[in-house]
Order: sequence, then structure tokens, then C-alpha cells
Amino acid sequence: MSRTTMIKALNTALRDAMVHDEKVVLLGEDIGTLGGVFRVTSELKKEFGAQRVVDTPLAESGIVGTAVGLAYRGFRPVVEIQFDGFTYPAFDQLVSQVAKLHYRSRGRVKMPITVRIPYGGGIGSPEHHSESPEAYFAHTAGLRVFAPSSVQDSYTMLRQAIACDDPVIFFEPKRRYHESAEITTGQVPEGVVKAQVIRSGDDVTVIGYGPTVYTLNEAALAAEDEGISLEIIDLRSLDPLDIETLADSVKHTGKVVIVHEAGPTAGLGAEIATQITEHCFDYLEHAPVRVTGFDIPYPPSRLEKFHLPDLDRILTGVDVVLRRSESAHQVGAR
Amino acid sequence: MSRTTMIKALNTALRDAMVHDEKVVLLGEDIGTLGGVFRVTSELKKEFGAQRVVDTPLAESGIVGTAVGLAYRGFRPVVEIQFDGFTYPAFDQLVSQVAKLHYRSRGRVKMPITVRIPYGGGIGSPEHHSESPEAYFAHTAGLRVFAPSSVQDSYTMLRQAIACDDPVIFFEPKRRYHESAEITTGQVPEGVVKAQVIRSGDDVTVIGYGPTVYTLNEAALAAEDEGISLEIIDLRSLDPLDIETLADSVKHTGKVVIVHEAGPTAGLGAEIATQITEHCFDYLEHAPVRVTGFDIPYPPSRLEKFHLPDLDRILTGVDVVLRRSESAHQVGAR
Amino acid sequence: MPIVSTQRMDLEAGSLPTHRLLTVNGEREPSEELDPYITDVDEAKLADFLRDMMVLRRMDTEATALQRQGELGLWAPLLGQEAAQIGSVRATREDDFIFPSYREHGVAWARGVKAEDLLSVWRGVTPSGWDPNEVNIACQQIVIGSQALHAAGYAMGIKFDGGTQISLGYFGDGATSQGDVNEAMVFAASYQAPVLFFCQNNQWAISEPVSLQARTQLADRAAGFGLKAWRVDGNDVLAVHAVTRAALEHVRAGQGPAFVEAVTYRMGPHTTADDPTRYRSEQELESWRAKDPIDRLTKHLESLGADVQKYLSRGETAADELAAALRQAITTMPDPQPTALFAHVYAEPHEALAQAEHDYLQYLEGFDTGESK
Amino acid sequence: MPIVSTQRMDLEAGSLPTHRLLTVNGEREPSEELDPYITDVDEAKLADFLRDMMVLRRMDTEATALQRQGELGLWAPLLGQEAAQIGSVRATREDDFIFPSYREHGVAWARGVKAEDLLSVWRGVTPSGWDPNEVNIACQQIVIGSQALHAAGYAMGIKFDGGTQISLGYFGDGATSQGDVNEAMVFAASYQAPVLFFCQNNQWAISEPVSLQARTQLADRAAGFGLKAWRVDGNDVLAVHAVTRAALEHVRAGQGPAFVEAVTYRMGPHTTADDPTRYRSEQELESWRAKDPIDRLTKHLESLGADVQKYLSRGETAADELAAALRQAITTMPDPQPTALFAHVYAEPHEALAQAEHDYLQYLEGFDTGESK
Ligand SMILES: Cc1ncc(C[n+]2csc(CCOP(=O)(O)OP(=O)(O)O)c2C)c(N)n1
Ligand SMILES: Cc1ncc(C[n+]2csc(CCOP(=O)(O)OP(=O)(O)O)c2C)c(N)n1
Ligand SMILES: [Mg+2]
Ligand SMILES: [Mg+2]
Repeated sequence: MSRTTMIKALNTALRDAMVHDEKVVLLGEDIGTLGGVFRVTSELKKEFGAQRVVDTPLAESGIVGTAVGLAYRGFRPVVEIQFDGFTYPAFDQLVSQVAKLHYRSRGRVKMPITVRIPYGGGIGSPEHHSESPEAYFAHTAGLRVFAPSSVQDSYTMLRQAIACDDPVIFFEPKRRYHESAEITTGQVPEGVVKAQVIRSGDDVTVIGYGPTVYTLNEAALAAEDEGISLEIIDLRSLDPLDIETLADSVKHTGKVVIVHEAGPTAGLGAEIATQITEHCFDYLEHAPVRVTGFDIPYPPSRLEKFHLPDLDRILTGVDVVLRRSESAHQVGAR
Repeated sequence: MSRTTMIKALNTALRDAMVHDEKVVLLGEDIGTLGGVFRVTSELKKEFGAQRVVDTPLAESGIVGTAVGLAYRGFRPVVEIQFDGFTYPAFDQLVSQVAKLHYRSRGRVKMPITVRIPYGGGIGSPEHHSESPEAYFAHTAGLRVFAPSSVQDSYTMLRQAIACDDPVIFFEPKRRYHESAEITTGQVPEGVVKAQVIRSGDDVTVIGYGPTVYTLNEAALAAEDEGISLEIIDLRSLDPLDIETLADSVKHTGKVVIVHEAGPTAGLGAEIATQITEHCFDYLEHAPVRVTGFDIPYPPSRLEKFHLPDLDRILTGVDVVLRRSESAHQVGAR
Repeated sequence: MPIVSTQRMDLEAGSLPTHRLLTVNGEREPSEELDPYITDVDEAKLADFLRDMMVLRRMDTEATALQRQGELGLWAPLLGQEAAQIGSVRATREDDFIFPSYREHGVAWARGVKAEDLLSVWRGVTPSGWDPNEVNIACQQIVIGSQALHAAGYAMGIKFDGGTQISLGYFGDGATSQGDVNEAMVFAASYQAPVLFFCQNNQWAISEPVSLQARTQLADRAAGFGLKAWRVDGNDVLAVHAVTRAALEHVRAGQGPAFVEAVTYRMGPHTTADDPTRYRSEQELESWRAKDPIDRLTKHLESLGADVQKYLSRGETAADELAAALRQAITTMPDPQPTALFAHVYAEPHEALAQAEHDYLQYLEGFDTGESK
Repeated sequence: MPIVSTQRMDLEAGSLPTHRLLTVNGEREPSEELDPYITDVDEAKLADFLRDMMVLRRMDTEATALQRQGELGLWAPLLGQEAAQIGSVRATREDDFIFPSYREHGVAWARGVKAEDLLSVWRGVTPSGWDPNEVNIACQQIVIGSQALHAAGYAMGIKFDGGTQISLGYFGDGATSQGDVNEAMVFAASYQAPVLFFCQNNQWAISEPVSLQARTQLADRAAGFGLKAWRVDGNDVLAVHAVTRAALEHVRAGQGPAFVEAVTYRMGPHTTADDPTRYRSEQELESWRAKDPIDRLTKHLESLGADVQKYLSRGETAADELAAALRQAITTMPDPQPTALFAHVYAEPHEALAQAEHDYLQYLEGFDTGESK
């Protein structure tokens, strides 16, 4: 148990995984000598050498495509994409190769590739540095998608992702990178990553993941002051979705608000809302409400505070689902 | 009015658009001399020359990226991606450039690019030739996404797509390419592309688009025999979604089945289901039911009949929403 | 007024020589550079090449016939490229790992893949026909150029774990336009990884001539990335063999990645779905027929005074046997069961998919028993 | 034991010469090839280059200062690359169209873009600062390499519509590893499109030395694609100007696309968020300081007997004026309104988004009037 930042927790997870399994290699732009632009891989090249912490040429398809070749050779590559918006040049390799090779080879070739992506907005960056592309990958069969929200989960889930024999797209909430907490290291839980009820409540279920979970907790405190009891669920695994945990909660509360930074249309919130409706139709007192970013390109940084779902919009979403406010539209999303 | 195949209707639309506006240029692999692997661009190079019907090097990012440059120059490029599964190498240019440049330039640079993609399964092809990637693009702000189902719409909507000042991802239902019908050419309706109620009914609303619409019509006939009246809606525009038309229907029937070939998770069906739930919560008698392909890589061709939503699965979906069958799961989808 | 000339580039033009050891008449041309690499290639070995190529050609025509008869969904013929494939793959070590495209049937077959396993994919019964780890050859790649990066990555792995193998990436002329192939050369050069890129320049990418993809020799392009590059007459099995050995030696010695451009010709359609008469002339075909790799090797064996008839009939027997067995295997190959839809999507448990499978199978059972629809 | 040497490649190595007209001491070296291109570059013109570079440097330091003070979100300094940018852009015609990366501030400014319009993007108030069609320069590109394809496509358009312009794509050394840049060369070569790729090899891609991206000269790489390639000392404004003119002449004459590698150095951090001491040495920096482009031109003007003090003070005045005006403009620049979120997402009506905007603005109004939250 020691107090550490999320960056350090991720760094420790990488180090522990590399010690644990010598087939783990890290690949990415600037991850070696520099330790990554966020320093997540700091000092690892010194410790493990340039053959395990590999600075790569500036080409994301190349990084992911060579990771596929390394997996064919029996390695367990952990790729860093420098920023969310630079994932797309690798999209073809991710969707047509990484996601499909286990199926294509009928289980003979494993693709235990972890793709770490610092994602989401709120850090005042220029274009392409604040994207939330998780729905693209959740929609892609063959991939698993994780999004930790806490310092502890950053460690634990990264270890789980690396240990997993399937490819995992691992979304790191970069805006929470500097948060710190006491964490336990060394343990890698077996089994599937589940959603977690991180705060129990009776009135409304509020579901989020990654960077928004912090704000969900704030919302719960604020709502409590008004006598409203929120049940907060941190999704953790975006694919597979732990629908049991979600449905259990909604069957109890009858109302649900789903929060993410990506735009609503065909986003993860739509899938969650639909599955909840499928599983809890007779329990629902109101249509699921989504509080999300807008269906727009990520805006310039001085506008992002208007784009990102904040405390007020989440609480408005709660009001809507409680029928204390007129319309879901007022949440600033659908 | 003349009877023509869908391929010929698309060909005519391209020709008419090129005659109408000399800034329309076609780009793609094998579209010139060969006339495209499906012959959609047949004879056009002869008629318009190699500077307007451009055989390109074998590189999809290159095709879309140079189309962006052509749009900067004032052209109106129509790109052919040879098969759905080869869209992904161009994903970055589509998502980070084509979709965002109008926003980025504050409206000073238009991106009137049409990306034609023969899509979907059912033609017995090898891997990567039967994908349904529409959700990726519907989730991407800045793009419009069209999917005609009929011969007439193939003509009309392609003309509308090319005339549109926004980029349009244009999904052609390749498995219906050889269908024929009488069509009217020459007209390009103004305004937004709307959904169409192609058959009125009272019991259940069934929503589809592209290649599945044909099967929806079959389902309506089969259901009629059993005394069930289906209202069939052809979505036509996948983004923007014409929620008014969908909601009006569901408010009338109280029940909805949504059909597509792509896997369910974070697919377009989830968005449709969610918006319908948002708009028609008090009218719904059952949770929206999705009848879709599975969350798997597209299977080998001798398995595709099990994967694609067929008449029986659609009718089972109808039974489920009518509570004549136990569980949505039996539809073979969520 | 076409802006792109469709004229074939002069095969002899460019900064690199096009290596050749056998003239089209089968005469042996000496080569100071290459002769040392084939001192062990005696009559017996040449006869083996001949048999390989004959069997391969038969497999190919048989596959085309099976497709025409509806037994295969599609087939991508290698007709004309037998020398490029056999000459190169026979130069590899068994533990060298190969990343092929959809047309390298000869490469896979020479590695011990059964013809019916190869064809099973084209029949549409399975996503892949063999265990890559058993034969050291990856699944055939359809997405143009992707596998070049896999080859580069595998080679990085060899370097990282200290292996002595070489990774080979096969692709066509059209593929050289793809970003992935170029990035593969960047990565290979950067890490000086033990990879050989083997490009079969068969002059066409479906309907597009190589002159549309490149205005220089493809080998020159590779050299610009810092790869050691060779250009070879791809219809000359001996030269292909020699050049591939030279290239592999270079790579195995740790001197960096290499590139071979084998100049050959796709005699058949792109696939059975293609109609090449729409984009190329009978004359062009004729001129390449004169360079046929099997004829050339036959003539060469004759010039050596070998009993060619014996070798030809041996080759034909082998071809007949393979064709008969192949036909038998393919026409009796059962269709897959719906459970195969869900198998191997994930390596580890995935509840939602397991549930979908369970529900679907139950639903299908309903039909069998006629219980419900 | 690092597998990738971080040693800089010898700037003089490779198959192409590195053109230079001014030694580091400002002495003029003759060049048969390039001299004809700069016969009109007299003292006055050189003095203009000096002023341009001085103003640019001041804009850059001012921007860095503004970032440190929280007025900008980020800044990507061009310090050290003034000659590469000014020398090249001043060789273009006004109607040539330029596709820049995020570091070509000098190129944009020289085209008439106001400094505050440039910085407005980096302040985070707008997605772009100017109208590309007014100054014939596209929005700055952040996705590495993408704009090379746009430049190639624009050039195809020039060819298609019979224009006499040239399209220019600027990018860095790191960008040459991206598939897009290589595909851009494929397309440019295939259509013999009038495009000039201008690569500022500033030795670093964030923390990665150019030797990680390439084992040959970048210009050699381009030549392998069939592009006419030049390599030039990028800190020699005269040589850059001459080479760019030569390259543009080649392209404008319809002789095909071209590539210029300007060998320069990024003296500052990658961006204001970067700490270059983590990956490069003070010695390296020192050695490049000795090659400073502004010093070099100053010394050259001295060697010509010019009244350098006059030019320097003129430059400083211009720089002071720009800096003051820039600071004033930036520090008083208002934040955008929430309506800007939704503007220009689409060129044509989009009901759902219009509805979302309407609802959101109403929601925000609720706060203002305190009616509801
Ligand atoms: C990324 C991608 N784009 C397009 C295609 C469609 N396609 C299949 S083969 C082919 C031509 C390939 O030419 P070449 O690389 O020369 O190989 P060859 O077929 O001649 O062996 C094309 C365009 C594809 N398979 N993958
Ligand atoms: C596709 C993509 N990947 C990664 C990045 C992050 N990134 C920004 S600049 C840069 C280095 C670029 O180096 P170079 O091309 O040499 O240009 P320079 O910054 O030196 O001008 C990187 C990796 C990016 N912007 N785009
Ligand atoms: Mg070819
Ligand atoms: Mg650089």
C-alpha cells in the first residue's frame, strides 16, 4: 500500500507485467528515452533495455501491424498510442487484423495485444488530443475494451489487460492522470472484468466510465444534499458489458442516466440504454437518459467546458429521469 | 421511365451528375478501364476521360486523402471503395479530415465528397468483402450516411449525395445490385433525405435499411398471412436519423423491430432503439427488439446464411415484440 | 487523352539489373554474382522444381475448375507465377516464417500445406486452412499489404529473442502503393530486422498496370528505404532461387532487411470473378506465354541432356494424384455447423457471446423439432 | 544495449549532395546549379529575408512567452527553422497552394496571415485562424503526414483543370514514416502531379532522432519513388530559396513532382509541453547554434559590405511592433460563445444537431436567468 498517481500506477503495472513475463514488450512513439509524453513508461527503457521498451518510427499502423507480427512470434505487445486522435491510422490493423486473427486462425494464433490510449478531453489540448473513440472498438467483435477510472483500477486492469489472451483496447482517462491514491499492487484478479457499484443508492442509477466517474461521485454528493440517492456504477469493461450488474441496479431504482464524453449517436450510451431497456423494460419509470458530449468534432479548448458533461448537466439528467425537469433535451444531449 | 438494374441506376446517376457538374470526378481502384469490379462506373472513362474517371493506385488512404485535396481545389470527388472491408485503411482520412475539415475551417472549405461503398454480405465472398461498417460512420460527427435499398433510391440518393455540400458515406447494398425496376431519372430532390414508410401497418413497426429492406417486405407478406400487420420503414438516411418518421410509426404500433446485418453491440440498432425509447416511452408495449448479425467477425461464406438476419429471424423478432414468443434472445440476437 | 500511360515499363530499365540465369530457351547464362548460390542445384533438384511447378499448375487449374463447378466460392489463380513461388520458398529454411497473400498457394503448398486445406478457405467452409505454427506460414492475407507489417514485426521479434530465422513477407506489385508496405520498410530498416520482402510484380493489380502504381522499378523504391534490393526474372526458377538465397544470406548475416522484386506475369484472371480481356491484350499475354517458367525449365533440362520425358511423366503423375485427391476431398467436404460462427472469436470467455450462441442454437433447434419458428 | 543508434546521420552522407550557398560564416560559395536561380536576390532582398526571419523569431518567442503566461494552451516553436520556412515560401507564387503542418507559422505569416490569427488556434478559441482560399494556405495540420495527401490531391486537381499553380506539402522528418506521406509520393508520381513536398528535417520527432525513422537520406527515399529530389542546408536561407525555386521550376515545367529535404534543427522544445533536455545534449544544441540562420545571413550581409546595423534595427523595429500588437490582440481576445460549438459541423441543415443546439442554449439560458438548473 502506497500513495501514488495514476501515471505511476500505470508505470508500475507495466513494470510488474514485464518482470512477470519476459514476452511483454512495449512499443510506441517516444516511450523509450523520453518515457512517453505523459511519462507512463518512464525509466522502463533503462531497466529493461531498448528491445523491450521500443521507440518506434512515427507510424501508428506500423506500430500495431508490427505488434501483430510480434504476437505471431509469441510476444505480448503493449502498444502506446500517443493520443486518442492518432489511433485512426491504425484502425485497419486493429479492426481487420488484431480483432480477427484469433477467429481467422481458428484459435491457433493468439493476439494478446494491449493498446493503451490516453483518451478524452478536459486538458486544454489542440484538436485530435481529446477524442473518445471507444464506441468504434466496442462495436468491433474480437476486441475487448477497458476503461479504468481510478488509480487502483489503472494498475489492476492494466495487469488484467496484459494478462488477457485477447486484444484489449485500454482507454486511460488522461485528465485523471495526476490523481493519486493508495493502491495495492502485485495482484492480477482472474476472470472477466466486471462493472462496479461504487456507491449504492435507491433513486437513480448513474452509469459512467473513465474520466466521468469522478464527476459522477461529485454528482452523488450534490444530489444527496437534495435528498436524492444516486447509485453510481463504474462500467470498467466497455466490452464485454456487464449487463447483469447494470440491470440489477436499474431493476432496483427504475431510472437510469448514462454519461460519457463521446457524442451520443451510436455511442456506447445507446448500447447501454438499449440493453437496459431490453432487460428492465417492466421496471423502467422513464426512458434511459444520456448525458454526453455533442455530435460535433471535438471543439477548441476554450469551448470544451461547454461540451463535456459536467456536474450540472449530470444533475439535470437526474432531474429529467426523476421527472423533475421537463425534457431530456435540456440536459444538452439526447 | 425505363427498367434498369441497381448497378445501371448507379451508373446513370454518376453519369448524370458528371454531366450536370463538371467538377464531379470519380476516383477509385479499377473504376476506369475496367468500369469497377461491379461495373458501376462502366463506360464512364470512355465518355468523360481519364481526368474525370480516375483509376488510382492501390491505397485507400491515398484515395480519400487526395479527394480531400481535390475538394480544397473545388472539385466534388466521388470515391469508390472497392469493398466494405477496405474502407478501414482510409479511416483516419475519413474521420480526422473529411468529417472535420468544414468545422475546422469554420465553413470556408467544403468537403462535398461522396464515398461509395458496396457493403454487406450474402454474396458468398471471402473475408473482408461482406462488412457492415455503417455504425462507425454514423458515430462520426460531420459525416452523413446514406443507405438506399431500392433501384430508384440508388439513383436518387446518389444524386443527392453528390449534390450535398457535406461528405456522404454512401452504402450500396451489393447483394441487391442485380435487382431491377422501372425508375425515373433526372430529378434531384432538394432537402434532407428522410425515412420512408414503404408499407403501412398497425401491429408492429419494422425498421431496416439497405439490403435487409427486401427481406422486410417479404416478412410483411408472410406476417399478413398470419393476420399480423407490419409497418415497414426504410431508413434511407442513417445519419441524420429521421426520428420523427420512426417515432410517429411506433407511437401508432407501440412495438418495434430493428433489423441490420452488423453486429448489435454499439450498432445503429442501438441508436434507433434508444431514440425510439426516448421519444415513445409511454407508447412502447415492449422493449425494441433488434434482429441483427452476431458480434463476430464476418464468417466464412458457407456460414453466412446463419449469420444474416433472414425472414424467419425477423418474424421471430415480430413474435417476440408481440409477446407470442418467449424471449428476444431466440431471435438469434439481442 | 489518358493521363496515365498503360504501357508496361521496360523490364530492363532502372538502376538495378534484372537477374536471369536461364534464357527463355532454357540456356544457362553465367552470373558471377549468383552462380555461387546454386552450386548444389543439380539435375535432380531441377527436376524437383519441375515437378513442384507442374503439380502447382495442376492444383491451380483444378481449383479453377472446381470454382466453375460451384465447389469453390472464388479462386485466385497463380498461373504463370510458379517459378517465382517455388524458386523462392525452396530457398527458405523450414523455420523461417512466411506471411503470404491470397495468391501464394505455391508457397503454402511447398511448405507442406495440403491442397484441400488451402482450398477449404476458398470453398467458404473455414476462415483458415492450416495451423500457422505447424508450417511456419501465416494465414493468407486478403487486405492488401497488411502482412508486410506482420512480417516486419515478426522479424523484430526474431531480433529481440535472438533467433536465427528470417521472416518473409510476400506481396504483389499493387501492394507497394499501400501505406502499410511502405511503413513495413521503414520499420524493417529502422530496426535492421531480419526480414525479406518478396514482391511478385506480376504486372497487374486487377485491371491496373504496374505503371499506375510506380514510375520507378519497385526494387529501386525499396532501395530508397535503405533495403538491399534485388530484381530478378520471376519466370526463371533458377534465378529466383539464387537471388532468394543471396537475399536470405544477406539478411541472415545480420546485414539488414532485403527486398526482392520478381518480375513475372499473372497469366490467368485476377480471380475467377475477373474478366481480363477487358483491360489487356492477347498480344501481351502471348508475349508472356513465350516466357513460361515450366517450358523454360523443361528446355533447360533438355539442354542438360536429361531424360526430360521421365521427369515430365513423373510430374504429371504427381499432378494427377494431387488433382484427384483434391477433387475428392473438396467435393465431399462437409459444410460447417452454426456453432462454428462463435468459435474462437475470443480466446477467453465472453459471456454475452456465449449467451448469444446458446440462444441461437436453441432457436435453431426449434426448427429441427418443428416446435416453433 | 540500444538496438537503435541515436547518432545523427552524417549530413553529407547519401547519394545526393547537400546544397549550400552560404558557409556558417556567411561566405558565399558558388554553385553552378543554383546560382542561376538567385541572380535577382540582391542586398535589398537579402535584407528582407533578414527582417522576415527576425520578425518570425520574435513572433515565436512572444508566443512561447504567452503560453508560459497562460494566454495560449500550447505552442510549437519554429526556432531555428526560420531560413527553411522563409527561404522556401518566398520562392512560391501567390497562387501556389500550401498545405502546412502545425509548425509552419513562418510559411503562413509570410503569406499574409496575421500573427494573432495564427495564435488564436493555439489559444484554443477557434479551430482555424484564416480563410484558406484567401491566402492559398490550408489549415495547419496536426495529424502527422495527412496533409501530404491533400497536397498531392490538390495537385491532381491542378492537372485536371489545367491550372499552372503548384501545390506544396510541408512536413517534418518524422512524418516520412507515415503511410500517408509515402502514399502521397505514390499518387504524385503516378499522375505526375505538380506538387512539391517540402520536408524540414529538423533532426527530431519529439524525442526521436531522424535515424530512428530512416537509414537513408530522406531525399533518397523520395527519389526511390521517382520524385526529383534535392537536399539543402536548411539554415542557409539563400540555398533554400534557390533550391525551392529550382524545384518549383522543375514542377511547373511539367517535369513531375519534386521533393526537397531541408536539413535544419529544431532549437526549441517540440512544443511548450516538451522538455528536450531529457533526450538531447547541450553539445548537440551548441553545434547547431553555430549554424544559426539569422547569424549566418547577418554575416553574409556584412561580407557584402552592407549597412547591417540599419537592417538589424529595421528588423528589430518590425519585430517589436509585431510582438506588441500580437500581445495586445491575444490578451484581449474574447472567449468563444457556446453557439460556436455547433457552427459549421455541417454545411447543410442537420435537424438533430440544430435541435441539440437549441435545447442546449435554452438550458444554458436557464442558468443565466436562474430559472432552473
Ligand atoms: C486494402 C485492399 N484494397 C483493395 C483490395 C481489393 N483487391 C484485391 S486484390 C487487388 C489487387 C492486388 O494487386 P497486387 O498487389 O499486384 O497483387 P496480385 O493480385 O497481382 O497478386 C485488389 C485491389 C484488397 N484486397 N485490399
Ligand atoms: C498521426 C500522429 N501521430 C502522432 C502525433 C503526435 N506528434 C505530434 S508532433 C510529433 C512529431 C513530429 O515530428 P516531425 O514530423 O519530425 O515534425 P516536427 O515536430 O519535428 O516539426 C508527434 C509524434 C501526431 N500529431 N499525429
Ligand atoms: Mg499484381
Ligand atoms: Mg522533426
